[in-house]
Amino acid sequence: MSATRRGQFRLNGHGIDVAALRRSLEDPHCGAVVGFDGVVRDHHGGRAVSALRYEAYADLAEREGQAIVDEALARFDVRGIVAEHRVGLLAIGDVAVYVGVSAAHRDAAFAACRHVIDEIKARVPIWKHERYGDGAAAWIHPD
Amino acid sequence: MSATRRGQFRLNGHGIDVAALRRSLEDPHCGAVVGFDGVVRDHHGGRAVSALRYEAYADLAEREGQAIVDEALARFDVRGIVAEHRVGLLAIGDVAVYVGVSAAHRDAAFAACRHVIDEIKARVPIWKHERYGDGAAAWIHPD
Amino acid sequence: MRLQLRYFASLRDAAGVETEVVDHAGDAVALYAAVSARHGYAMPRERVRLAVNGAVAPWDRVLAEGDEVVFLPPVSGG
Amino acid sequence: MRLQLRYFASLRDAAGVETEVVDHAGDAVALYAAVSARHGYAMPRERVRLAVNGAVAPWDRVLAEGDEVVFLPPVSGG
Repeated sequence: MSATRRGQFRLNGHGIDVAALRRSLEDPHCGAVVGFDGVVRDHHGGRAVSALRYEAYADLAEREGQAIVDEALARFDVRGIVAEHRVGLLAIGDVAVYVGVSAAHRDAAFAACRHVIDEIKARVPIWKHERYGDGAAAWIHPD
Repeated sequence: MSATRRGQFRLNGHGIDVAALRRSLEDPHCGAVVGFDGVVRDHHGGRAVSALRYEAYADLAEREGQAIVDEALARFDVRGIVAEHRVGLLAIGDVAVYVGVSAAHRDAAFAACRHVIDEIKARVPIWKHERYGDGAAAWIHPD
Repeated sequence: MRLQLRYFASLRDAAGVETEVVDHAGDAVALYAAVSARHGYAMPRERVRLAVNGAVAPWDRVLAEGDEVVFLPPVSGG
Repeated sequence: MRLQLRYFASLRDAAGVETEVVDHAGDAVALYAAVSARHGYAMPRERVRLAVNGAVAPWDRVLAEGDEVVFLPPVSGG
């Protein structure tokens, strides 16, 4: 990893500022920026979702998230990666997670962005608690 | 294509507002937004680029760009696509092109975003004129 | 040995507590079995990862006095 | 027939004009050959697409009086 590459994963308890994260990737060497926003939807598995909360094992989540970003910086020909994941109570339409990747070329930017969000979803100890329109609620623990 | 899907391609002569385009995709049904920004780099093919101009055959470019967006709406399970491409004089770091895609799930959003930017680069009649640090200049006509 | 347990998500709700200190003589597999029985967990160990002192660890990790142990149910961030 | 030609990018620079009206009797292939010879184009026709009246067209497109014809060199947007 060259000294000029940089990557950061953070938990965010108040609100993800996608525009600011996008700006933090600005770099005159980079021709491509790919960003992924995961947004809270109003439905899941056919049920209306009224509220959503993310809980994290914070120490491990930040360490695991940073490891994913560092691995991606080493594996893909990219310059910068920023990722943030919300914790706490979210509303429909809130950004739950953002991953932004800058690179000289779009192939690497797309591949790294996809890799990072996939790994975050698979590995980072964050759990989603959904409350439904009918009053029921559940922790989501995918198979 | 369902009535609630929407897509738009536009040429932009003054400056692409990525945040506003991103916001235009907001939709309570969408869990994923993937955005691609093509940014003017300070180098190309090993030469320092000092200034860049895009010229378009405007009528055909807007028609071809809209056709690409409409094809992607029909082909991928996505809700919204917005794309803008700059024309005129650009500076290093300016956004030359933005493609944003919203979808219920990230697979379709990534695939459609990648498809649209690839097709724009291949088909839309827009040409890049580069001026280099040494004073030379060239139209870019890729093989 | 005394171990610090922290619980998250559905495993915390089922336990009814966020943390516990337990005295445990066996390995991590036996610890999960004991905790599962006591708190009535329905989640089989095959779906759970182990974390010790803030790092993911294999299930044969040797536990030591004072370790912080977390059972990670399947994650759902993103 | 009289045709309106519009030029873009390197083909405009080489032509030295943005538009021309020409009187041409042949097909689009012959038109590109004539224009190439007159303006000294180095770009072979195989790298150029044809557009007629604002739409991309095959090279065997039949031209008609008053058509707007554009030769599209390889594009480089994005």
